[in-house]
Amino acid sequence: MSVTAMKRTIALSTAALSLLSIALSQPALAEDATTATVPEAETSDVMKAEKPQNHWFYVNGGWNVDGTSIFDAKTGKMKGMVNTSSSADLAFDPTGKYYYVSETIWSKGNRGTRQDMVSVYDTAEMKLLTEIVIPDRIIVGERKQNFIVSDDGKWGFVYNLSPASSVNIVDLTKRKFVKTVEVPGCATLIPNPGVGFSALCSDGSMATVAIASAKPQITRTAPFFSATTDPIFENFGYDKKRGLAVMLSYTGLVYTAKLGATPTLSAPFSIQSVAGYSSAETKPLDTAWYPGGRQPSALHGPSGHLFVLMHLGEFWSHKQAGTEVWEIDVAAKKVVRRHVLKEPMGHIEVTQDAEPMLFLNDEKGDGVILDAKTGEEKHKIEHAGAGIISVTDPS
Amino acid sequence: MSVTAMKRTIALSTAALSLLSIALSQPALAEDATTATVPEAETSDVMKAEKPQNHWFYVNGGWNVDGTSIFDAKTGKMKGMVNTSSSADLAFDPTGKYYYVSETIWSKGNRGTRQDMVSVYDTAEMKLLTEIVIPDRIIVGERKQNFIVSDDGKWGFVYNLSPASSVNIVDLTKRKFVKTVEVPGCATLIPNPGVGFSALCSDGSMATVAIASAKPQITRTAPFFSATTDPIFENFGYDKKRGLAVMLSYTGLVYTAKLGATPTLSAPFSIQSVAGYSSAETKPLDTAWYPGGRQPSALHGPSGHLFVLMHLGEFWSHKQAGTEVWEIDVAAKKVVRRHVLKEPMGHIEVTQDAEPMLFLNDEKGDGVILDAKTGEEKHKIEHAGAGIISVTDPS
Amino acid sequence: MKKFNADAIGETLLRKFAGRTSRRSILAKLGTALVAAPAFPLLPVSRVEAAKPDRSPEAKTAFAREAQTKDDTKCNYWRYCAIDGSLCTCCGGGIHSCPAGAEPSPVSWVGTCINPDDGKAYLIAYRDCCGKPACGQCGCDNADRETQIYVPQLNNDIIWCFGTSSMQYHCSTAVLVGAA
Amino acid sequence: MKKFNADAIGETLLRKFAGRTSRRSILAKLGTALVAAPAFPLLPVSRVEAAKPDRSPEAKTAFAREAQTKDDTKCNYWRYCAIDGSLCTCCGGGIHSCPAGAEPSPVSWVGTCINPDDGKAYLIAYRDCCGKPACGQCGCDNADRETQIYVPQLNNDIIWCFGTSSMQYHCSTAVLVGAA
Repeated sequence: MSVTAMKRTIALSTAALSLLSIALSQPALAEDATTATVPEAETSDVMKAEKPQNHWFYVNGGWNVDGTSIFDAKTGKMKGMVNTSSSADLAFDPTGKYYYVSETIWSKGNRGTRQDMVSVYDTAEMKLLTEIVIPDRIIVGERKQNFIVSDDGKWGFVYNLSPASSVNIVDLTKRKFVKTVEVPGCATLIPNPGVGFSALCSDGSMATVAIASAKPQITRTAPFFSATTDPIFENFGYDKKRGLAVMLSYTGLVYTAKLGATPTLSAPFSIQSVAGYSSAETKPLDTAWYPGGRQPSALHGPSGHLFVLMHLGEFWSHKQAGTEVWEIDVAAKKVVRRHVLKEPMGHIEVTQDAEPMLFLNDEKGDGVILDAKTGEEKHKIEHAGAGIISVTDPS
Repeated sequence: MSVTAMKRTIALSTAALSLLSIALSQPALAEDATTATVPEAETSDVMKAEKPQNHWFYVNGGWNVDGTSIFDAKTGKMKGMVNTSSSADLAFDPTGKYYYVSETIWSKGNRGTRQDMVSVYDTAEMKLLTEIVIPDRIIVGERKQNFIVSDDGKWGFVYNLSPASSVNIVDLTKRKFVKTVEVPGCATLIPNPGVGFSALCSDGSMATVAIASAKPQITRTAPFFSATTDPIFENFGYDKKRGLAVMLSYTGLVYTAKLGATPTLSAPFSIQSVAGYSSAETKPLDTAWYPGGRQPSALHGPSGHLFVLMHLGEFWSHKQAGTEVWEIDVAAKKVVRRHVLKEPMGHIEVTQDAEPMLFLNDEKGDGVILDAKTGEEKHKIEHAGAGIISVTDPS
Repeated sequence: MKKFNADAIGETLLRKFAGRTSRRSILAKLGTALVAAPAFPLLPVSRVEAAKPDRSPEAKTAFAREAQTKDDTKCNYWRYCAIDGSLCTCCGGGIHSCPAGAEPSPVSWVGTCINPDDGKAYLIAYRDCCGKPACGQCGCDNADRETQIYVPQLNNDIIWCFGTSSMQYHCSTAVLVGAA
Repeated sequence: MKKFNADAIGETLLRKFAGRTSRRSILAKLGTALVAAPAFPLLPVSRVEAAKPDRSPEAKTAFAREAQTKDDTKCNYWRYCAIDGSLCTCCGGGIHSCPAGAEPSPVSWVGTCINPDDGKAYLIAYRDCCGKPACGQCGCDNADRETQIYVPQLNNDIIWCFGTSSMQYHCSTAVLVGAA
C-alpha cells in the first residue's frame, strides 16, 4: 500500500484521527498531518437545555432503569434526560434553576459502600453541581412523596425508613444536610408552606412537622381515615396556590386538606357516587369502578380538577391499571368527563398550565400524551419509560 | 386497643418482629416477648448451589442488564444467577470451583472513579471471594472472546482497547494481575494451550502470544482472511480436546485453526455450497442464506458439529437474527441437519455433553431450549435474558 | 369482625425506640442480629389471641378465590396473596430459601393469606433476598390488604433489604410465620 | 475497484505508538485533547485521494437502496449506514450534537455512507455521547461494512467513550467528516 494511500486511510479512520490529534504533539508523526483539510466537515458539540417548561413531562425509566426522560407535551419529542439512578427520587427547584436527585449508590454497584445523597444538577448544562451527603433514605422508587422541595425552594425533605420512620432535612441554599426528624408511623411527605411538611400516619391522622425551632415540633390531626381498611394513596395532589392537598382513598373517597400549622380536613366524597354510581365498598364480592395504578391520580392546580385512573374490579385491586380517566371537579364534587383509554395505563400526570395535557404510561414503558380537555391522543411515545411521571409547577 | 391485642399485633408484624428481636436486648420491652411461640413457623435460609453442570446454560441479561441467569437444559428451570454487572464478561474455572467476572464499575454508577477488576466467586456459595484489580478492559459486552481462561485454569486473559489493543494477563492461582501485552491491531482472544493465547488481526492474520518468557513473544500467521471484505465472526468455536478453533466468516466460510506455537489454518469451505447452494457472495444484490446474529454459531466439541444461525438476506446482514439452525459436520464438510425456528433468534449456544442441547434467545430476552439432535423444543423461558450465552466445558 | 389491624403499632413500637435507639444503631443491631441468628427467632403469639376469627372476607377476595396450594412457582399460590416481585422459587431458591449468594433480609413485610385446603388464615412474611441482580423470573404483584408506606410492614413496594450487605433486590420468599 | 481499506492502519498507527506511548498516557492525552479542543480538528485528506472511486457497490446495499435524506430521526437516514445505538436526534441532541449534560467521545467508529441526493460517498464519524443513562429512543442497528473488534474503528458494538469522564453510553451522533 502506497504512502499516499496510507495517509488516506489514516484520514478515513476517526479512531486514527484521535490518535493523530495526539500525533500532532509527536514530532516523529507531525508530517503525517501536513495535508489539506475537508472544508465541509462538521464538528461535534453539546446542546444547551432550555429552562424547564411547564409543558414538559419527566418520565422515570422505571424499576431498575436509570434516567428520567423529558418529553415536550406539545411536540411529543424528547428534550433531554435527568441522570437519575435506580430508585432515585427527582424534585425541582421552583425557580427552574436546578434538578434535585435524591439517590443511593453503592461504590461497586451491587456491593461496596453505600452512598446516600441529593445530587444537584443545573437545568441549562445539566451538569452535576454538587452532591449533598445525607445519612440515609428509603429505597422504593415509584413515588414523588419521599423527596419533596418546599415551595420557596429552600428546603428538601427526604423520607427515610431504616426501618424506623424519619425525615432528613436538607438546606438547599447552603447545600448541606441539616438534621433528621423522627416521624414515627408516618410517611407521604406533603409540603406545608411556612411550616415545614405534613405527612400521613398509620393511625389515620395527618402529622405536621414545624421545622422552625431547633427541636422540630410534631402535631397530629385527629384520625380521619383507616390506614388498613381504606388507605389513602400516597400519590396525593398538591395545589400550591391554594395550599391544598387533594387525597384519594382505595375506595375512591376524595379528601382535601387545607395546609397550615394545623391542617383542616374536609369531609370526603365518593367519586363513584358523584358519577351516579353507588359508592364503592371495601367488602369482597362487590364490583365497582375503583381507582388504581402506581400513580393513580393527578391534580390540575389551576382548575382544581383531579384526573383519576379507573378500572372495573373488586376491592384490593388498587394497583391495577386504569381503563378510563375520570376528570373530577373537586370543589364542585362533580365528574366533568370520562375518557376511555386505548390501553390500560398505570401512571398519570397532568401539566399545570392553562392548556393541561395528560401523560400516561403502561408497564411496558410506552406512553401517550392526551389533551386533558378532550381526551384526544396527541402523541404516542414508545419506550418513554415505565416509571413515575413528574411535572414542574410554575404557579 | 388492649395490651393483649397490642401484643398480638406486634406478633403479626414482621417489621415489628425485627425491632422485637432488638427489643429482646432492651429490658424495658423484654416482657413483650414472654409468650408462647408458633411451632409451625418456618425459618429463612439460603440455598447452596450445585457444582456447575455441563447441561447448564449461563444467559447474560443483555445490554444494560445486570446478572447472568443459570438454566438447567434438562428441566428448563433457573438454577441461580452469577453477579455480572453491565458489560461484564464471564469465564469459568475449568475445575468448576470458581466463576470469574471481568467487569468495570464506577464508584457512583454513572460517574465517579472507574474500577476495573476480575471478580472471583465460588460456585457453591456464590459468594464474592476477591476482586483482582486490573488496569483496564474493553467495554462492549456481547462477547466471550474478550475474557478467556487458559485450559489449565491458571491464566486469565482480558482484552483491552483504550483505544490501543492490548491484553491484561491475570494469574488466577495467585489471584493477581501480572502484565499487559500490546497486541497491535488484534482482538478475539483464543486459548492456545501451553503457549498462551492467539488472536485475529486486522491484516487478516492470526497472532499468537507466547507468555512463558518475561517479554511475551508475538508471532503471526500469513494473512488468510480479509478483515473488512469478509470478516470472521469473533464468535469462534473452540474444541478443547483437539486444540482446534473453528471460525466462520460473514459469507459462511468455515476456517479451522490447529492451535500451537504456530497455528496452522485449514482451507475454508462454504457452508452454503456444502448445503447444495452456490456459495454466498460479498457483492450487493446477491441473495443467499447468510450466517448472522450476535452469537451466530456454537461448536459441539465432542462431535465436531457447528450449529449456525442462518437467515435469507444480502451481504452486510451479519447481525440479523437467524430463522434456521444449520448443523454442520466440520470435518466431513457436510450439513447434517437444518432446523427451522419458530421465532428468529440472535444468540445460540450448545452444551458440551453427549446429549447436546441448544439454547437460543432473541432480542426481547425470551429463550428456547432445543434438542440439538432433533431440533425439538424442550423448554420455553420468558425473560431468560437477551445477552450472550455460555456453557462450561468439562472436556 | 376481627381483622388484622396494624395501624398503631408501627408507630407505638417505633416511638418506644425513637427515645432510646437511633435509627443507625437499630440498623447496626439488625446487622448483628442477622449474623448472630441465621435462624430467625419465632414470633411470640398469645394463644388466646390465636382463637379463630371470622376469615370469610379474606377468603372471598379475587386472589383467595383462585388460590392453589400445589405449585409455589405460580403467582396464585396461596401464600402469595400480598407479594410483589420475583418468586425465589423460580430463581433457584425456595419458598423460604434465598438462592445461593443472596442474603435474606431480617425484616420484611407481611400478609395474611388463606390456605384453601383448611380455610384458615396464616401470617406470611415476605422476606426479600438481597445482594444479587434482579432475578427477573416469575414477576407477581398481588395486593390483598396491601397498603401504603405509612404502614411499612403492609407495603410491598419497599425494597425490604435492611441490615443486608447490599440492598440490591434479587427475589422474594413467602415464609410461613404461623396461624393468623 | 477502490474500496475503503482499514486493515493495516489501525495496526500500523498503533504500532507507532506502542513504542513511545503507554495506553494510559494515550488516554490521558485524549482527555486533554478533548478539553483543549471542543471543536474537533478537521481531518487531513489528500486531494488526489479524494478523486471519486466507483461507489456502486456501496450504493446497492439494502440500506443504501432505502436511505433518505429528509428525516435524521429515522434509522434509514443516509448517514446511519453503520450506526448501532440510540439516535441522539431523538434524545434532545442533534445529528452532530450531544444532548445537554452528555459528553462527546473524542474517538469514534466510522462508516462510509452514500448520500442518495448526489450519489457520493461520505465518511461519517459515529461519535457516542457519554456520561448519561441510555436514552432508549430510536434504537437503530445498521451494519454496512461493519466488521469485528480486530478492526475497532469499523465495529459499532464497542462503547466508544474514551477520554470522557464516564463511559456510560447515552446515544450516538453521525458527524459528517467529508467526502470518502
